[in-house]
Amino acid sequence: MSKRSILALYNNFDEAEAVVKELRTTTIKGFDVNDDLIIKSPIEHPEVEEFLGNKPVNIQWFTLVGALSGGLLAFFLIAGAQGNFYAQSKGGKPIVPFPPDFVLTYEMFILGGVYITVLGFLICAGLPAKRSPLYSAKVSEDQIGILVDAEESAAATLKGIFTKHKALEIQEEAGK
Amino acid sequence: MHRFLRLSILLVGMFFAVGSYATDTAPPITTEDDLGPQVEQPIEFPHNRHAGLHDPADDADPSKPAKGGMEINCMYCHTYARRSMVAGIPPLRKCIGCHQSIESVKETPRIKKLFEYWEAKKAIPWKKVHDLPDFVRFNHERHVQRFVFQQNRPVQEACGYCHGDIKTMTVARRQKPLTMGWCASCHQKDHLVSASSSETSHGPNDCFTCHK
Amino acid sequence: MGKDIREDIAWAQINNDVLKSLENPRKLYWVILFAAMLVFSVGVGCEIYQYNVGLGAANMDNPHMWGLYIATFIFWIGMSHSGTLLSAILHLMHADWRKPIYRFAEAMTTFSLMTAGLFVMVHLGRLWQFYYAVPYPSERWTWPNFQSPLLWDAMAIFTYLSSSVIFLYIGSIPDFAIARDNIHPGWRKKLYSILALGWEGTDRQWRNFRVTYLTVACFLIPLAVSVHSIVASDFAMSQQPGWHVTSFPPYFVAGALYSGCAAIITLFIILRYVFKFEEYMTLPILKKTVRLTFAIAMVWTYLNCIEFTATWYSHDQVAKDVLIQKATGPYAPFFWGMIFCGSVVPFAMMVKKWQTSIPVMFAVSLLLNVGMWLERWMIVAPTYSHGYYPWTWDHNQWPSLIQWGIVFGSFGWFTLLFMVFCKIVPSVSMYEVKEMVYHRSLAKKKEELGLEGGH
Amino acid sequence: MSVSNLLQNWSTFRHEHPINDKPHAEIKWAMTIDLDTCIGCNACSVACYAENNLPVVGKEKYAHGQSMHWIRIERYWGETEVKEEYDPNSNFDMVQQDFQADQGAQFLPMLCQQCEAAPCETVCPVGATNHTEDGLNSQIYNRCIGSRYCSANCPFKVRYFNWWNYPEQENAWPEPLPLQLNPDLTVRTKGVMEKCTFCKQRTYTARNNARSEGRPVHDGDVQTACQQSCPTNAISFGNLVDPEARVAKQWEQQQVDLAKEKQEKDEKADNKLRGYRILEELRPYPSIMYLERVRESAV
Amino acid sequence: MIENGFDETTSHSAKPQSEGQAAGYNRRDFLKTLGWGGTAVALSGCGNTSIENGKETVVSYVEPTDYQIPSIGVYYNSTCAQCDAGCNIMGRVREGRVLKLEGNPNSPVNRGKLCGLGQAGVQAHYNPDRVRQPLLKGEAITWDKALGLIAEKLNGVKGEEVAFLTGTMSGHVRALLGNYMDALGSKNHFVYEAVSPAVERAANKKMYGVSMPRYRIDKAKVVLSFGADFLGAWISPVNFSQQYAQFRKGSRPEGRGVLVQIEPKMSLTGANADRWIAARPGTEGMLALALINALGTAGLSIPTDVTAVVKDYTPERVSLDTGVSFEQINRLAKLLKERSPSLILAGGAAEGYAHGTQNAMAIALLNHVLGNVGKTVEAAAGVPFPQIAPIPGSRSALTALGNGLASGKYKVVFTYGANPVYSAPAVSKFSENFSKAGFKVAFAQYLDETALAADLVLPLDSAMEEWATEVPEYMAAPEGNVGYAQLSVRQPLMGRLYPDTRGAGDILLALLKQRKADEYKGFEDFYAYLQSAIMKNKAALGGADCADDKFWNDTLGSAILPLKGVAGSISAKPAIAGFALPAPVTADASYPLRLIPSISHSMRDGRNANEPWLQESPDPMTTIVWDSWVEIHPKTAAQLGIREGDIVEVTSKSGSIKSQAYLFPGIHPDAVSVPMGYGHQAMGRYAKGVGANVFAMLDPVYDKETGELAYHETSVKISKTGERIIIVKEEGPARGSQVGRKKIAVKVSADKVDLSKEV
Repeated sequence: MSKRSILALYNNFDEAEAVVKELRTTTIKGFDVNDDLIIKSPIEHPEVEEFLGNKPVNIQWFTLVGALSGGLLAFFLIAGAQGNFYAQSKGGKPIVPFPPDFVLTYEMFILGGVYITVLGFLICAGLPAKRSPLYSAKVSEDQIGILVDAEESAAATLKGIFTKHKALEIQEEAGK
Repeated sequence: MHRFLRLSILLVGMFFAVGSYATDTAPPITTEDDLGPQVEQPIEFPHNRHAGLHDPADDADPSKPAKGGMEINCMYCHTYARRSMVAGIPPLRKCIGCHQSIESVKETPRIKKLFEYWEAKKAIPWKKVHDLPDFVRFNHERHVQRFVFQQNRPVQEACGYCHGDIKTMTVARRQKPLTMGWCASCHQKDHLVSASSSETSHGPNDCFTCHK
Repeated sequence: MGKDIREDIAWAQINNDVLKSLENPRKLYWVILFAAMLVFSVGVGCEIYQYNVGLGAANMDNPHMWGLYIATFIFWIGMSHSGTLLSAILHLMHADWRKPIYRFAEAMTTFSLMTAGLFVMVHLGRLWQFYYAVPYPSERWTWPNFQSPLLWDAMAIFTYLSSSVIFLYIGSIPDFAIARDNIHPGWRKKLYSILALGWEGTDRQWRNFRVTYLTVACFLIPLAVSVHSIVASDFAMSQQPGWHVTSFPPYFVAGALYSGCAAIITLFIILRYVFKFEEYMTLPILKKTVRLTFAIAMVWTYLNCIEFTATWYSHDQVAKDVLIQKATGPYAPFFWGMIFCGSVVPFAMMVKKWQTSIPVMFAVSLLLNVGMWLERWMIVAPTYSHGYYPWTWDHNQWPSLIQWGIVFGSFGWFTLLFMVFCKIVPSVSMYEVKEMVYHRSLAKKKEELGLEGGH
Repeated sequence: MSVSNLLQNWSTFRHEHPINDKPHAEIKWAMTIDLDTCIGCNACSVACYAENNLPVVGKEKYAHGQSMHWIRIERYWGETEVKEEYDPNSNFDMVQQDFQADQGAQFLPMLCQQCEAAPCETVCPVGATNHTEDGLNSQIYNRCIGSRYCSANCPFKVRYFNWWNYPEQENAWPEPLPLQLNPDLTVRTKGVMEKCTFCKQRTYTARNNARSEGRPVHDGDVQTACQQSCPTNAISFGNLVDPEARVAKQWEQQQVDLAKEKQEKDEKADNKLRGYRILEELRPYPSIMYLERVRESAV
Repeated sequence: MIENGFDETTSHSAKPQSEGQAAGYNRRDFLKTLGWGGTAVALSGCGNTSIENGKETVVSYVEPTDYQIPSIGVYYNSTCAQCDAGCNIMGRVREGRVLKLEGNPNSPVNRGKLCGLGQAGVQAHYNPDRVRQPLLKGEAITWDKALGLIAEKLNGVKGEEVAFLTGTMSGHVRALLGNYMDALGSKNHFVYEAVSPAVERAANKKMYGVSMPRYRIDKAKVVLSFGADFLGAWISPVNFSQQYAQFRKGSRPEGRGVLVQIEPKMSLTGANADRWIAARPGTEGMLALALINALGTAGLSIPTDVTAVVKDYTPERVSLDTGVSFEQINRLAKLLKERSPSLILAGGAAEGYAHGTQNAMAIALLNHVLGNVGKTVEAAAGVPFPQIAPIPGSRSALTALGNGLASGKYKVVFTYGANPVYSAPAVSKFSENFSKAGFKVAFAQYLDETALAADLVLPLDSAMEEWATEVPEYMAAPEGNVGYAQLSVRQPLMGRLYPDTRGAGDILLALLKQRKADEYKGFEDFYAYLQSAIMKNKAALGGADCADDKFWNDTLGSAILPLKGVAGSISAKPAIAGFALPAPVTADASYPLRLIPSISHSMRDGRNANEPWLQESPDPMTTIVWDSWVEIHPKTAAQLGIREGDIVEVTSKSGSIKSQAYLFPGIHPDAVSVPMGYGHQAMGRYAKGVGANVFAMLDPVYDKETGELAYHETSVKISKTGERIIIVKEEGPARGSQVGRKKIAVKVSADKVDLSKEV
């Protein structure tokens, strides 16, 4: 059973929204709106999420883990280093003094947070990745792309829907 | 979701790995004997022959060249070690003192060379084997006093701590890392104050001790 | 007041205009680039000399242990704060007029931090041993001294620099994708392909992108505040009269935002001309920036007064002496220069006509920066020449040409990096300008609809 | 050592060594300088040059404030009452006219005060300056990267920076002068901070010898170079912990407490003691006590 | 440096140097091994921290020596040669090189202490500008040739045509020189010191019967010093400083002593005085006599003959002449009367006048009146061997030599330890006269001005290399041993740095061998001569029951030979003639100021100017380094419109110098002061061209009784040149003002502290 990917380009969000609505209501074999539909747009567009339905974003968990482990790592690393630094006796100050360690912990808290958040972003957004073959430079300019994966047999139906909504261009390619 | 769980485990693991590595960087006190580079010396002095352990097999036939050593105390030749910062290379006179009456080896190339230096009254240009950077001042006297005289450790063990198993070498080679961390690891350990008491103390740990 | 941006710019036009800046800027670009290179190479020459003969070449002495290097270091650290202000703070506040100008402000952050980092190095007596200050497990079994504010500095700057680079990069990914798609094949296309990380603008990417960008922005704000207050603690944590002041951290932060904003105005004007960004870097945006700068200038002036009055009314006679010495001694011209440039010149920004006058604002922003540089020098130097111990006073110290050379070289280095950056990375955020245009046009449409509906 | 060590010894690491809760156990080197017998002859300073391999920097560098004397002799004049209130607006050329010479001048040898809570120690980014077991403020040349923060934070300005490469490029010791250099301590090169060490090469030798002989360090076992040369014995140096040491007796007699920033005797109206420490109120807890200069009022 | 430098060389006090060389001394190795012991610049280059194997060589001894352990410093005793005080020193020697000089604790002279000048002796030894070979008109020649040349030049020259100019001499080198002069048949040994207490000797001789009594500052309750800078540069400063330390002790039975200094320019001693009084220059003697008057008024019984002499000098009159207030004179008299014993000293600042001897005698009279003679002024013992007793130098010797040279009397002139070409006043035209001598030989360690003017320069050993003995002129004694005298031994502390230098004794011996080969052929070198000379008198030197070897080793071990001194006797009754103290001169309108050439405590007469430590050691009073200066009172300066750092020209009738002005409150408003010892034209890299030479501009006025140059009799005028510089000095712009910081240098009145219980 072979699969087929189809990309359709639209002029604006309203048209794209209409397409998605139609796809949602139509039953097509081997095509699920939630899994097989990808919208490509040149700008970030909160409305896209609305008509696509809520999809979870998990980056905040990375942030939490990163910031906490960054902070903890910093404190233990620094306190440990101070404890193990061969004879680091500073006049009138304890060997493990809190105020400077807190400053550094604070910095590492942020550093850990930022690094791991970005790591999370790459993982969650699936980057870096190879560009899918069905990509149009128009998307980075001003057009909205709708990419669907469906079974070979459903291709025609999908194309029909796309053309119906005045797709500017339709590309297709056989999947694996 | 599994992906995120895996990631958390990975991150926590990373944290502990880095943390415990970083806070636990003490190099092990006893290192693998990592033989330092072979240093070309003007005379290939056989430490094993002089300081090495006696081989009972040698007693059987004195005419054959001996295989074992003579168990000479390190400080017999390196005489300054117990009273000065530096151990000192023995003066030429010391070598001659014994060798002029040891007829059996007098014609060997090494001893011939030794006598050449002696006759020219020229010091032998030995190469440094345990050469610390110039700003490090290791005090032989303190260590010998502490470990040999106060703690009654065998000389070869005390010296071998830093100089390695010299008695098995011909020309000495550096076996120990001699890095600061390596020195420090020993200084942080508690050592018996003397052979008779169970009191312990660790080495001095201020920088001035070695850096002057 | 005009519009921040025209609503009817075609999106393709935006791509076109911005990408053109990567290809053919005005001739002035090359002039600036080569001038910067020249100045930078003078600085490099001076540094090589100083490295070889020792820091005596800078003509510092006992007690003038720190010279222009530290002053300029603070200056550059300060300058970095504006990028964060524009991109992070205003982002959180949904001030969309920031969109055309935040990219270069962020680049400024990155490069001024890199310049500041250079000064840490230049300042060191034994540059070749700088790695002793890096905390890593070594065979020496030693660590840096975590109690030293300098180390906090290093840590904060490292965090800030790496976070800023990440922030800048993350924010540019969609633009790299645009550049990748539109630039003709060659090494640049390959570069953009790599930098774009395969960005396609899918809904998943955008979704995660938004959260990440917001999160990092949230981190950056406290970070920026901490960085400059830590730099302030280099002084405030010490015991010297004139430095041991509790108001230093907020004072430094305000000063940082101030000099950063002034620098943004300068670069705004330069970029607008050099890259023909008149459509995007519009005068209304300039006006907003100018007003923001004026507000910060007043905060800074206020904090300045706080510092002086606090010293004046305290019982610390020595600190008072230092202050008086600053205002009346050999440093008086510089001190009053700082007051003039920092507190008087900004009033020019109150004049409505001048707020959008390019030449006036260019001059004013340069003067502000001179004032802020003088401020840093006036923090560092006078305390040395008039410390606790009268025997060691020294009023004859003057930086050598080598020292000046390196300081000027740093301006070349910064400009060089910045100009090269602008030639490689789109210095106006295309996707965000599109968003801005989109939202404005929606709003306009709504307005029109509303108006129609009203009829 | 490891994290477990950190947790085990947590309370130790929180000790505020050496001030307050953990005084020096065996040795605390300290000094007393009697300003009444100090005649300002500079013998101590020359002795320091000889002992500690200090470079002679020459006129030009001296003019730039780059001299390297670890101990400097400061000369003060009596000032008239009118001028006690410092007027920063006055021209310094004029200040001198109010100097009084009829009771002679005052000399004050200024060297590193080996502070117990040294402002320099906490700020060094690489930990090149620390407190030693013997209460010295150590400066480790080979660790120093030359950030000069220590000197910036020193209220006495007694730290000296190697602005130039004196041994090599500046040729501070043309042949055969290098033969005079003391091999017991390193010759510093450019980019390194240095300062008085209370002749560490001597104190450590004395300490080592005493340990080898299994005895404590006695008073008189070690003299600093400046103390040794001082023609009027104005400098005494020794172990403050040893009650038999002259220094300890002097501190005791003068009622100067190392760990206090304000001495009780100074509060008393009938204080007849002349021991004091310079800039004590900044709380560095200096290890050098000065004895006030005395002048006979009958003449 | 871990395996530290050790080499096979030894410099070994108990053996002659030649033996040391025989024992495998190899100069090349010596330098090589020492090189990395000393110059190892540990932080060089990139601060390499890695461990290197086999990159460096360690050189061991060929033969071990039981007295020298590598890395451990050994102290050898010797005698300082930096000034004439004759301090006993010990040198720290490690791996065959001397590192540092310290005082010998067993010495009664300096009691283990050493001044900065003395410590700089190692820099004289390791000085990069030393003469390394015999030089004939600048060309290096061999010793054989040099000695041959001297023999040739002396050939046919009559004894009286040879002159030998030296500095102060004593000990066996002096004896040998005496023998040489005898062998030449010459009596022309001139002993010259540019700065010497010659006037004082003459006055002392008259007033006490001895020329150099022993002063007991430590016993006195009050010291009243008329310009004697005994803490700085006067006679035996380290000894006096030690006494001063005792004198200032509150816990002493006598209580803390009071020091009053009377001098026109504040010296180091003046800076330490409880009261510093600037009397008008030249009126010191008058002031002393007025004090006697005032003491009489205060109730002290004054012998009638004294009263007769001093009656004209009433405090009222003298107060006008000296500018010291009447009250001040009475206060001083009261103090002197109440606190006895006191000690009155007269030094250079009171003696440098045409009536200098008179001044000094008047001051000494005060000691008699106060009954100090015998209490704080003791007779010192003399050495029992007159041929090694010190011949004190004087300035008049140079005048005599100069006159002889001018008349062309001297064909061959030797100089040793003196630099007259530098330190003679320009008007005496010494260098011109010097060039008239046919053949001039300079024994020299540096190519100084005199050596450059000489035909033949013989390179001398440094004081760390040579053998010599010395008898200090001022004989300090251990407590309670009045009849003590000593012979100090100077011995090599290390091997010669340069093979071609010789000790003065060796050269003289070689010269003597040219004349009396038979008598001296038994002595291989000066060491042999010295040893035999001392061993011959072993019994007299207190070694009667000591084995020869032990005695010799002990002598070298301590480097001090205590002698049974010839007791001197001090006369309780001075010969009082009438004093003719001139009224203070009214200033010449064209030269209104008095020039006071001051003796800087480290530069002295300039012979040590090439030692960089001394150049960089700030002058204690002005804190100026590396230059000379003109001290002007701020009031005078204000009148002349001079500010600090102005380059001023100081002009006398005999010459002028230019130097930087320094406003100095410790100087009489009618005087300006310039330090001596600067302004060398030659000598070496550290001395040449530094500052201005004040000797050159002195007026030729002489003390009427001794013929000494009257140093303080030069009148000058001062003018601005228009140039201004920033003075290179240690003090900052606050100039020793503490500006409100009360706890830096604190001064307290004696009645406000309790000194009696101090530790």
